[in-house]
Amino acid sequence: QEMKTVKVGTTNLSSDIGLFLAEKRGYFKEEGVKVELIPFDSGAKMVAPLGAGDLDASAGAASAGLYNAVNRGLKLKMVADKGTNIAGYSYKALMVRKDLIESGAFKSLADLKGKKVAIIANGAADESVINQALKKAGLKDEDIEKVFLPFPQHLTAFANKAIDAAISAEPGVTAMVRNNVAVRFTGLDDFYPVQQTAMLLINGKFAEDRKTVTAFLKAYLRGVRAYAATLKDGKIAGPGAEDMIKDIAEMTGIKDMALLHQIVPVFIDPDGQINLPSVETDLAYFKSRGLVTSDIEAAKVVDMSYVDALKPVLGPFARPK
Amino acid sequence: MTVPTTTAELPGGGQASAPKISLRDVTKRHDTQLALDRITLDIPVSTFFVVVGPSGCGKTTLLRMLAGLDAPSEGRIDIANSQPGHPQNSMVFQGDSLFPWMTVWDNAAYGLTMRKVPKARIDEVVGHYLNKTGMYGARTLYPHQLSGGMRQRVSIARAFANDPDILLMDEPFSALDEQNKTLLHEELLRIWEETRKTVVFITHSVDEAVTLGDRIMVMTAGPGRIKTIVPVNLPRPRKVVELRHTPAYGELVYDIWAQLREEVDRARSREPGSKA
Amino acid sequence: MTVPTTTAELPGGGQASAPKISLRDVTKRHDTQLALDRITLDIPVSTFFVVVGPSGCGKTTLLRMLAGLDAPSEGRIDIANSQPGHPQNSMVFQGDSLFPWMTVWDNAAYGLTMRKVPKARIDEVVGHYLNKTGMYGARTLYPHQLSGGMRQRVSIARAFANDPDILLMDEPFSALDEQNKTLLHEELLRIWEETRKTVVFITHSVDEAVTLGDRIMVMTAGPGRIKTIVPVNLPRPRKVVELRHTPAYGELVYDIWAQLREEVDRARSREPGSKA
Amino acid sequence: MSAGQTRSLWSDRTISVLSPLVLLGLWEICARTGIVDVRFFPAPSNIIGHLFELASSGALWRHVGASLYRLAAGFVVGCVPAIVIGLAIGLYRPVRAAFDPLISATYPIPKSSLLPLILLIFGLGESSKIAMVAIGVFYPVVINTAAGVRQIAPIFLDVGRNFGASRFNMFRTVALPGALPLIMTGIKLGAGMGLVLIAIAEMVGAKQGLGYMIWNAWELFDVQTMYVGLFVIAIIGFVMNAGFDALERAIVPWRKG
Amino acid sequence: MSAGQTRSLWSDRTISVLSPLVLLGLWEICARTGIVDVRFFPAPSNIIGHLFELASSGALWRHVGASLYRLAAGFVVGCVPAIVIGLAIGLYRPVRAAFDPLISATYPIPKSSLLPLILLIFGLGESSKIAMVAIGVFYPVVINTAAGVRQIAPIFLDVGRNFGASRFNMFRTVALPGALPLIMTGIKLGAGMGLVLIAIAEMVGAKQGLGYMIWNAWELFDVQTMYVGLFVIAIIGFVMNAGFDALERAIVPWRKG
Ligand SMILES: Nc1ncnc2c1ncn2[C@@H]1O[C@H](COP(=O)(O)OP(=O)(O)OP(=O)(O)O)[C@@H](O)[C@H]1O
Ligand SMILES: Nc1ncnc2c1ncn2[C@@H]1O[C@H](COP(=O)(O)OP(=O)(O)OP(=O)(O)O)[C@@H](O)[C@H]1O
Ligand SMILES: [Mg+2]
Ligand SMILES: [Mg+2]
Repeated sequence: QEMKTVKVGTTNLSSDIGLFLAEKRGYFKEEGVKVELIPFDSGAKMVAPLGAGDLDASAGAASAGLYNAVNRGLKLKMVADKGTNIAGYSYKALMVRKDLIESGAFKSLADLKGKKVAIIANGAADESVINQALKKAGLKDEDIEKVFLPFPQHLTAFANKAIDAAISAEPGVTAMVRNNVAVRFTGLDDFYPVQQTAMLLINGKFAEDRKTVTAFLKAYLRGVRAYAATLKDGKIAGPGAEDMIKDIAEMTGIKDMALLHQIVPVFIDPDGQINLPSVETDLAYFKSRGLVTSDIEAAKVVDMSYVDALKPVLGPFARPK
Repeated sequence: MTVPTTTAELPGGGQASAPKISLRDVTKRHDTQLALDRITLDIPVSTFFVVVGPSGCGKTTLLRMLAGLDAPSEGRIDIANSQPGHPQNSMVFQGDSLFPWMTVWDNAAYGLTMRKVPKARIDEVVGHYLNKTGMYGARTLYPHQLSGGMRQRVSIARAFANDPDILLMDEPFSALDEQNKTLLHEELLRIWEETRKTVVFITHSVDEAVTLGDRIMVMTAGPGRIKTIVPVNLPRPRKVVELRHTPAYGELVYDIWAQLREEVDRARSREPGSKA
Repeated sequence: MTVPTTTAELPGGGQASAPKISLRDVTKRHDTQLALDRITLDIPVSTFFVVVGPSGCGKTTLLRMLAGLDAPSEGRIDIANSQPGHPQNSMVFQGDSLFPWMTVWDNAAYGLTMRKVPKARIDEVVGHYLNKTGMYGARTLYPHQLSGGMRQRVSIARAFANDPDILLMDEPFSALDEQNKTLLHEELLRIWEETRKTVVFITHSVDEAVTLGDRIMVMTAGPGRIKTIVPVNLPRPRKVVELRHTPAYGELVYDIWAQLREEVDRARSREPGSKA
Repeated sequence: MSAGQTRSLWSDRTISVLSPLVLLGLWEICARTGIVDVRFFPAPSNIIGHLFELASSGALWRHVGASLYRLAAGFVVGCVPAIVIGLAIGLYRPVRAAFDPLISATYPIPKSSLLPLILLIFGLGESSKIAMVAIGVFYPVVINTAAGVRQIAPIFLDVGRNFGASRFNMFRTVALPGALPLIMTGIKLGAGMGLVLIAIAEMVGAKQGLGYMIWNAWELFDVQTMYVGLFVIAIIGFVMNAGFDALERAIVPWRKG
Repeated sequence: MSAGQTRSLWSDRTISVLSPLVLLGLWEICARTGIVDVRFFPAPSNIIGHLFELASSGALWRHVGASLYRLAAGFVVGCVPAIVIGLAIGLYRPVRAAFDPLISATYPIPKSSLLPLILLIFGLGESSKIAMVAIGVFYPVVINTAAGVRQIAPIFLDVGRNFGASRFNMFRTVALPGALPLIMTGIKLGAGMGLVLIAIAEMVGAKQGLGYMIWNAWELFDVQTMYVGLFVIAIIGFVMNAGFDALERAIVPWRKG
């Protein structure tokens, strides 16, 4: 049987570990698919090549742009989890500038009022995230000043006192703490219990090739499970942790092993299940802001039939003792 | 004699054959300023035609139109077809016109190279003229390494080497010492007598005009018009040095000199805002 | 007379006063090529010093060193301090040297403007010399709108207007018609006689040299050396036109002409690779 | 030739207007016939329609205004030292020796990578954006100015020296006007570069400006708005260029043609 | 002056080497004394140490090799048409009228925003990166070439015409050599621009290259590695410039000085 080449866009962030392991440990090969991982610097740049079919699949996020792309006729589907913030595994966090904490000026979420808060981009899911935080504190979007900044810029912006708070992600969170510019105030779970951050997307044409997609996802989930097995107590500390950390180091290019031991790892569902309520919460928020103007439904974009079909094949995830 | 003159009226002209160059009411304006005013003129084939006139009267303007580099604002210029194998015209430009990026040799060979003349032939012809102009020894130098007079000589060699049907020369010897000038006068006369090219030659030297020319056109100042065309009936072949001692020569020089003087004086007194 | 000559040996020279310009064993090489070979020379103050020599013999090279634009490769040049209020020297360059980005007026006023002369004075002086050169009417034009001779006249006006201690003129009248040339000869002589500037004047015209000069230096071809320095003992003030009819004038012209001829012939025969 | 020149000027204008129109027309045809994918390359008519919408809502003008202000400020900040340094490099060999290596080494450093450092130095506000534009304008202007001075015929420097031009007058009356046509070319290159960099700078910490608009449109996959942004930048570039051409004709009256 | 010139050339070299060293020395002092924040601006000695580490591990060479290959390919693809079109624009008014508006409108379009579209057209592989470099090289070269032709004294065009130069020879013997000094300036500008854009292009679909290295280092806040990348780009820019200068001296022997 001829091996099909599946082109997958990745950002080489830690949530891409499932793809990386499936490739490195030969799961793709075993499932009969040939995969080419193509790195990108941002999810937004992947949407067009994915929609045009230059990419078959990609790591992505449920941003307003994604819904708009679907709305413009790009046939895209979210087919598997690729990163969720849950209690203990919130690799994204609300960061607050260190001097604000030390001076006592920032004690609770309510102190967000009037602050400059960095968000990765307009229409990103993190907008909905900060909205949840504000809601919890009884505040509104208008009560803060949003500053749209890519993650790598958060550290410099804190150092520069250009921002007061930020929704940031690992490994930046740990880097900021180490550089004494900001404090990890809370994980997202504090105000947004389960937040679906990243998922695996596939192109509509590729989706029709159910056989290959299934094989691809099977290998992917095997990779995810290998990763999930090493998670323990909010750290990569389970069995095989040291090998896993080496793999993550290789994938991300982070050479600082101590940093990798410190960071809060991302959680990825071993069954690839996408948290639909979170996706719907975010979409509703985008619609309320007018960032998504069509009446598109989350269910139209999320397609879990592939991972569902794999459940019996893979069996229940058994966390190793 | 300030009326424009055509060939038919000229003594000693070649009325029988069709003119090589014919101008009819040629007028040239630069922007709005009139440089040449209704020039009507026939130059018969194989004529050594000299143009003199006060500085700024439009001589260069006229020559550029004959070369086809500028178009007249009004009127028409007809030039008879050239002999096969010869370019229609080559010009010795007033002032610096050597390509700074070519050596003396390449500059002198330019026209022949453009016409894809075989290399052996180019070597022969260019060698000959660089020799004649005394520039053979400097053939590998670039123009910025030459003196003003040396540059002018290369420019002359370039035009001679190109062997055109019509030679257009704009003050070609102005930067040369008298001796180099005399040598080149002789060479020019030799070429002319051998090949009977049509030559249009601009000069400020009345001596030069009379020594070389068949006809001398004196132009008026201001907007250039034809003041007069003087035929030179000195015998040929001419020996440049001996010629100067004949009385006919002296008379001609004086005549033209006087005509020119009149023009310059007129131009100076007409000068707008003159304080003189 | 091929031995370099110093002031002391010169008849009619100003041995008493210190020389205005003094050269001692001045040698100039361009790259490796020798252009001037051990020139030793004194030019007394208020001398009208003319330099003639075959094309490429190093006249311009010499003048540029006097102007301080190039340094000698060997030897030394001393120039006496200038009178207060006057620039040391101004040069009429060979070839185009007008700033294309300035009008005729601004070009002519350049030296005075640089010296921050009051505007009223500039207007007066520049107006005067543009008038004298016949360029007043064209004062608002840019150089590209001028003919070759017109550009040369502006360049002359620029140097005259600057009223320098030493006037350095490199073939200043080469592109002018005889009449304009005569007018400017007269103006130059008038300036010189009024102000007794030191003038160093390069020309190819032996007539011009004898008409204007106190002393005429004839240079050798090849690496330039002093061939001879001929004193011109014609009475002053000179009337340009009348002068030419005196027998002393004719003799001088013939003498210098012969010296030059010798040099050119020597240069031509020495030409490397000459095919002549 | 006056009549002829007018005619040829007129026909030049026609060509200048036609050539972009022809290209847009081709694109329109390709889009309508489905040769290009309108999801990614919408038809120009479509883009222009959207442009009018955005313009009438006023949103576009805010973005344009913000970008133009930054562009103008950065242009001045970058251009003036570039001309002064460029003239000095062209005139004086030691200056050239000192600055040439610095310029050739810092010029190719990717400005996008420098953005974080610029943010660190200049903060998130206007000054970082103005600094980015200034950097973009600086290099082409300084390099072209120096090249412009070096191609001035040496005789003009000789004339300046001979007629006693002071150092300052050497700059003002010789180097500057002699290099002016090339300085103008450098300025055109620099202004275009400034537009490119403003778009990068406005991707970070800005809420208005064309760069923000384009980047935001990409994030939201609002392809039409993105094209409107690109289109408006193209128009600004075109108008700027025409403006500089007109300026050049005005301040370089000595140039032929 | 031969001896004098050698001496002044020699002292020029000294200045050229000293000026960047002085700057680096100042930076070093600032870093050591804590005037600048070493978290963001590590001392040069530190960066160079890290450079040697990366170089000896071989990782650096891979990145440099990948970038240089793309740079070279893009340079050729962008430069050759730029020179041809630039010469035509400079020589022929209708060509100028047709191309000028297109160039002035497309030049300022931010290349970073175009990247997604370039990916659609050229795919995700090497060709999209080469295309980005080519675009970067194209504009400065075409604009400077056209300006270079237009500053050729009209008399040389007259000579070409008068001596029967064909259209092709007009390009080859007049426009090209006459504009060469400015074409070289355009090439230097273009090569630098190519380096800037390769860094942007390598952020997508690349696993190696200096752009990838720098961007990746920022993502991870690996400041030292980022500076090594910037430093290496600066060195490449410097060496390229010196190479072009040497080339220029070789192919422009008629130039004074
Ligand atoms: N490009 C131009 N634009 C405007 N006026 C010009 C231009 N070229 C020449 N002229 C004017 O045309 C007139 C004639 O110029 P032309 O060069 O033909 O004179 P000329 O007879 O050759 O003079 P010369 O003996 O000094 O070379 C002059 O008055 C000059 O000012
Ligand atoms: N920059 C240079 N590089 C090399 N050689 C040069 C340079 N300038 C002049 N020369 C050479 O020096 C010699 C003298 O040149 P110069 O210009 O002084 O001659 P000239 O006497 O003024 O001649 P002309 O009467 O033709 O103007 C010439 O042989 C010339 O080739
Ligand atoms: Mg003329
Ligand atoms: Mg000379």
